[in-house]
Amino acid sequence: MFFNSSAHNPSLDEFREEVRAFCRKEISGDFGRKLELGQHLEKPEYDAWLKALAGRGWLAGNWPKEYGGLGWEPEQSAIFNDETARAGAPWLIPFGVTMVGPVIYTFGSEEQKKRFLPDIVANNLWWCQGYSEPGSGSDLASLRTAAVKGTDADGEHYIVNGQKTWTTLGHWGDWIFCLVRTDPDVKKQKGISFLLIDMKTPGVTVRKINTIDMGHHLNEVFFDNVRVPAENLVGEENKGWDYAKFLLGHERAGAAGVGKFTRYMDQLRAVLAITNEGGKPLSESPYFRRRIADLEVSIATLAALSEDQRTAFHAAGSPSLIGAGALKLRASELQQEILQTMTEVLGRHGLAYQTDALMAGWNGELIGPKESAGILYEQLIRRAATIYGGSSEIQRTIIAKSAFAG
Amino acid sequence: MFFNSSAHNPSLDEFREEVRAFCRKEISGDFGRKLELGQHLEKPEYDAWLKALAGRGWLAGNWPKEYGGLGWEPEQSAIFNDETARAGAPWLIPFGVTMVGPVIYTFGSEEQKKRFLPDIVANNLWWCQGYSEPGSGSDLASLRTAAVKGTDADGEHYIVNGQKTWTTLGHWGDWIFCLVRTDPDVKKQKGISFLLIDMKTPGVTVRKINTIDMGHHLNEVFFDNVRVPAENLVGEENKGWDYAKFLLGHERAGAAGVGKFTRYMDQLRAVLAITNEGGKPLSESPYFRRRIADLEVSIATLAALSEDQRTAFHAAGSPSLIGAGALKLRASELQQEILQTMTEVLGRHGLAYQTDALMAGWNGELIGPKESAGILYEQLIRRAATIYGGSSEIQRTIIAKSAFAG
Amino acid sequence: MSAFSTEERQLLDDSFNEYFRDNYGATHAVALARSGDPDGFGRKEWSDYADLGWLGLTLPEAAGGSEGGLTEAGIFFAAAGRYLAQEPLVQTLVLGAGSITRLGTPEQQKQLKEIAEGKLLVGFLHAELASGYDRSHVTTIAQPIEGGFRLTGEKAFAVGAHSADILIVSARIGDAAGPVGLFLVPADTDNMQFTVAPAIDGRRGAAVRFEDAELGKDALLGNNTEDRTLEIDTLLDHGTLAVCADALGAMVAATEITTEYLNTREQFGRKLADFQVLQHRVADMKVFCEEARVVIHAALTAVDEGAPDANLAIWRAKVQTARAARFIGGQGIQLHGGMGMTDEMPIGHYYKRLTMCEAMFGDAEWHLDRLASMTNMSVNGSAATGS
Amino acid sequence: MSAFSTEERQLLDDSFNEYFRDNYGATHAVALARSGDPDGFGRKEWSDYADLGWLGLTLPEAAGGSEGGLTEAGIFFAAAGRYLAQEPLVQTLVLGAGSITRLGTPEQQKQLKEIAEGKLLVGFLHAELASGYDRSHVTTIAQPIEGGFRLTGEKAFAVGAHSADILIVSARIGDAAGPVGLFLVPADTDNMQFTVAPAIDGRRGAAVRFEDAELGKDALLGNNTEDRTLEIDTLLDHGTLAVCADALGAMVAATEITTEYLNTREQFGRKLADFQVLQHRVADMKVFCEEARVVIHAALTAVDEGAPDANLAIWRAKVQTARAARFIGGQGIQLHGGMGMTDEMPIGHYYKRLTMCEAMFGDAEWHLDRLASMTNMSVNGSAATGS
Repeated sequence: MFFNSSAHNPSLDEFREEVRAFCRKEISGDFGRKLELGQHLEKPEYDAWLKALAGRGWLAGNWPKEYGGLGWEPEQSAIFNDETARAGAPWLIPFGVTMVGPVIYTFGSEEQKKRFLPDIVANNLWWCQGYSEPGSGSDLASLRTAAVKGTDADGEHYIVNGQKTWTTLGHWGDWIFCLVRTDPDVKKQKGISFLLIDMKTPGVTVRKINTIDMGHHLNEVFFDNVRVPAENLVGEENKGWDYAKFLLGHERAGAAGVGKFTRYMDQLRAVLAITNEGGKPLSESPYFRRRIADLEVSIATLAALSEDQRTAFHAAGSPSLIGAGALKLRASELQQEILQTMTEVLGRHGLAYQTDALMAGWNGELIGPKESAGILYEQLIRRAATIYGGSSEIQRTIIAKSAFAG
Repeated sequence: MFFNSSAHNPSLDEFREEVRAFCRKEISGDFGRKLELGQHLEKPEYDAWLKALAGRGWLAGNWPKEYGGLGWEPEQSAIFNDETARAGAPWLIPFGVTMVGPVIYTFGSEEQKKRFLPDIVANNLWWCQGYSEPGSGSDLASLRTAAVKGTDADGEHYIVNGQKTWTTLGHWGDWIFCLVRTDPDVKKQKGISFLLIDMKTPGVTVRKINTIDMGHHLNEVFFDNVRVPAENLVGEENKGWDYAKFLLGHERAGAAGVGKFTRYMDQLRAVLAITNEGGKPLSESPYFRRRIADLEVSIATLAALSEDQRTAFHAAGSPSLIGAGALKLRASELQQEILQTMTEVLGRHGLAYQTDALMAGWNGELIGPKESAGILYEQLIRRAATIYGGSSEIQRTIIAKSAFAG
Repeated sequence: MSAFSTEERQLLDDSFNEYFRDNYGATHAVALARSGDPDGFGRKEWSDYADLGWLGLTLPEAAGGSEGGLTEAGIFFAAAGRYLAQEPLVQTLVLGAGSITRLGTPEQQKQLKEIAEGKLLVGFLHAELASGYDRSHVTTIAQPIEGGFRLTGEKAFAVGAHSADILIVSARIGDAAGPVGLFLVPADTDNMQFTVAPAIDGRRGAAVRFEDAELGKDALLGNNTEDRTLEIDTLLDHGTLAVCADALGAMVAATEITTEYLNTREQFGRKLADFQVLQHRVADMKVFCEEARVVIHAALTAVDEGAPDANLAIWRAKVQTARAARFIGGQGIQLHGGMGMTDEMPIGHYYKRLTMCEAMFGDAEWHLDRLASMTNMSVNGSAATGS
Repeated sequence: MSAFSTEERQLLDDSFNEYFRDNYGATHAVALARSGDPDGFGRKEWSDYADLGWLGLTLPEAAGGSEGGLTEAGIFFAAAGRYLAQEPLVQTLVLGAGSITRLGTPEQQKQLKEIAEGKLLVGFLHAELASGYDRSHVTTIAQPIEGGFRLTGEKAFAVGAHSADILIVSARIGDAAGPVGLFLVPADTDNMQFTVAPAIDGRRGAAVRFEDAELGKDALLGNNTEDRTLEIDTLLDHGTLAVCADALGAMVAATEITTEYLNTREQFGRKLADFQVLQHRVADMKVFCEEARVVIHAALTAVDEGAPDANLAIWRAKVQTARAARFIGGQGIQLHGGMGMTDEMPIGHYYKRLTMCEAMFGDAEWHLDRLASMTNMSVNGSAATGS
């Protein structure tokens, strides 16, 4: 069928206002200024923000109530994501609350739920993701980090050896959830387990990866005979691939609020307004006027895709593969397109990239609009948007598979 | 190396003028009118034009002198192709003069040269191409039309059975050159021969294919126990694939004059000038102004590609594979793009498609600019530009192969 | 506004698709379009639509209609586009019935019942030779005369105008500076000259010249001389969205038949569907279909809920749909290879239908220009994502 | 005009590439750019260029140069771009030496010799904070005073300006309505304030503020007060084309290293190079390289032959090159996957170089606007294909 019925739910308008008010209050002062400039945040700043959310119960708002959530409907989650993004809030670090948390409350033991979930809801620990490995990017299931089961005086455990990579903000990590190979002799998807590892365990080493924006966000994590208690295995041994797929679906369901795009467009309009050409602001340029109209067509389309995906998820209980793929594809492409357009504007200022200006407290002389460094940083780092979380090529393959299956 | 030296050769300016004058004279009156409107030509009209060219020796101008040509340099060929296209001349039917002719004078017997070449130079016979088969499109070498050698009272011969398709203007054909399978038991490229077949031979049937423009240009050709004298085999048996590849290279060397694009742009400007929006000519529209500038960037690029390819061919004696592929790709894409732009203009007139107006002498009431039917016909039939002569997909595969080979 | 539930829409969609699947498709469409018959579409089908209640889908209850919104009509048009229905549905239902519903006097509204019953086909003639897509350029004049009006002017080619029983024609009342009115013009009025032709997709239409065509007093829709430029703009916006729905159906079908084709044909000893490049092309076609579907849905909802920026939603839908149509139409043929160029394969007919949809009532670039003219360039002026 | 034969160009190209291959590349480029040294480029390399005669490549014989055309310089810049050379070559040779050659008095021309000898680095400051790419917007004022000029104004960030020995600065003479002159400003002049920063690709530059900086009489290039707006436009056009050549080298390199990467990495048990979609992506990169090469070549030839529409050829080259750069830079990273995001892989540095090249002296869209403003819309007005 082509068109569902959907209706505007006015009862949620109040919630939207509440989130807005919260953002206005929390995103202000020095913190607000840093966010406006796109400066790098330090861990305490992330923590303060996440704690503030946790204080409202909003950090894990869409978790079931029994695990400390508020049991939000998808519409509420969407409003929350949309409004925080639009307000320029920091990234809602997903590793705990969106990723490992739902895996634990769905597949974990009672013991694990008690031990880990409250800390996630309250943002007491910093979680990291241990999925990708060198050589296992798009082909994740080929991962080779090995966990060998054994028993010693302290009980059952796994000895983990191997390497993870692209570990975002891993240098701040307390815990890491890993896909590890527990059976090398079966079909590659069948021998994978899902393990929770305390990063302070001896043998865990984190090494930074510098990225093209010249910042440090990513890391390699090395495991050298790391002893992990067997109780840290989530669910059944060798079922880790199923949990990983579950997590992926869960991630997708909440994906791609368009708030971020509204934020980008605000930034684009801002730099257009203060950039002149021939003495006149670029916001008067017919080319940029048409460009904005064009981008807004794409954003409206993305918003509709996102809404539709939410409706479909609601109705069917699982996201449509084609819809999810389309959303990931287009959101990442569009993000890059808007950032390219902003870069076109900044070209008028010579594309100076003052990475120092990304650090709080820097008070050197700025070249170009105050947002420049933040925008160029974003333009560089978001080249990864079409690579991570299933590259555009992988998305197209998934969509095609679904299309040919009929 | 990045840049060759190239120099403008003023001695060719005179030749250019000569071709222009010839076109002005020949492309006039009713004939000129038909061409201007893009009406379908009948066989006598093609023949008259080709005969006029043959009268100047220009039809086979780039053939070696010993076979009746003028031994043109590539620059002269380019000027000839460019100017005739720009003048809106009819298609220079290539099957005889560009395709089978060079194969015959390069690989054919003395007997064959004497028998066939003079008729090609003088345009006495209408040749057709028998390459593609149903099921052997991009994968041409998988062709299955069989030629079995035998001997009877009249001598050695082949008995041909099978079917060719996409035979352009085959309904006017006197002769057809075919790739046929003479050895089914070897690697597919190794068992193919190059055969010349008189289309009046019993057992040859031509059936029309209607295309999406609603015209009749293409045909299927069926061979039912057709007896072909063995003397009609060109070169050696089972070497046909080599000759086909030679022909392809030869075809490419002369490819893609940009005259046609100049002609298209003239048409585009013409329809823009006489189409109004809100009472003002569309030629004043900023969008179309920018669109034309954009298309001219692409045309200039194509012209430079074509020029470079000619220089490279001249220097190396063979066209560069990447350059040839790029030229085919871009020329076909650009052709479609310009035709889409013209269709955008004609959208203002409601896109009436009066196929009757493509017939000479029709004097019904026209809707929209007089060129409309011709342009829409062209827009439909040129969808094939990215399919025939090696589809865009095939071109990219060839280019990639060359790129990965280093 | 619309009282139709998701379930009711699903049922409607099922019955539309069932009917068209059983009664229509490329072969039937081509046979009708090329028949010697002056209509080039199916009278039998038209009467089926009436019998099934579909012609009254969006009409008032008083006219025997079911008071559906543009969304319900869109579901109908999408099914019609999917199976290449040739009848002038958008013209009669959205533009024709739409004008009468919005502007007609109670007396004029009585014609709606005839529309619902399938007895009245309506054409809509607004664009002129020098208007292009610009909707404010009207030079046809309706001169008030004793007992009515005298109409003079020339209207551009419009699909469906050749077979309409009445034409709704825009004209300036009095002189070149007069207000634009809409006139109900019976097709058999004297001093009208039709130039009938097929459009690129085979559907027929006509350009019409009026040379002192005399109309009665009751010909003026609404029976007053208010300027209707804004109403016409809204009607054409609704027509635009209806055409988007038609295109959506055609795109879904084109993608399906292309996928099937790739699943059945071989080249280089492998199924075409096994080539990664072709797989990804199909993925892009699918994504374009999805995007068109959701953005059209959003615009339909905006219209039916009476959202104040429904027009912008429609323009965006048209830009997105027209771009999708160009990609899918073109790639549909491309992926069929040589076979895609033949008249006998359905894909070419979808290509032409989509070419037509791209152009009707303003193409992507024209709509983008409209959007650009309305774009807020001031900071914090984002509009695309609503509240 | 140019007396260089194809063979001589080939030899030049070989020696440029040999030098840069042996002495440069991403690792060296990054080390220089991030060194504590205030230049951020190689003085040693600069003196090599001088020793090898390359700084005099396009200079008059009298200055010790070899009188090559922009084509020869383009071959040099392409090699420099291919190996990510960090030195301000285009600034010193095309804009700096170019201005002096075209406009300088015999006395001023003597500085060309120093340029050829590598003793003089030249910066070019024309764009201002409110000019954008518009080349006619100059608000910096050179007030004639006793014995010279007093310069006041602010020039936008320009690569190479931080380390130049002299800066060529545009300013209106007298007042805001005065003619635009070009001034030779020694970098150690008083009352100049430099804001030094790296550009996105790591090359350094500076924005410069002049607050009553006093210049001698001989500072005015050509020693007369003619308006130089058109000359500046031509110089920047030549700079634009030089940057296109730089981008071409970077695109060729980016395509090569991406191809190599795909040839060495595996995924799903197959070489990346075996995936058809990636093959075709590389094919598109290759085609873009070819297109850029030939269209830049055509523009260089037009400049060196003094063709009257050489400027249009340059603008077209920039549009095509900038689009190719965006595609190749973006896809270069994409095809490297996560590894493409790391600072250690060369591809990211090419991406940033190409981003810079896209923008310098006007991007694709700005140049397209320029072309559009010159477009002949009358029938038979085609211009793109020459005679």
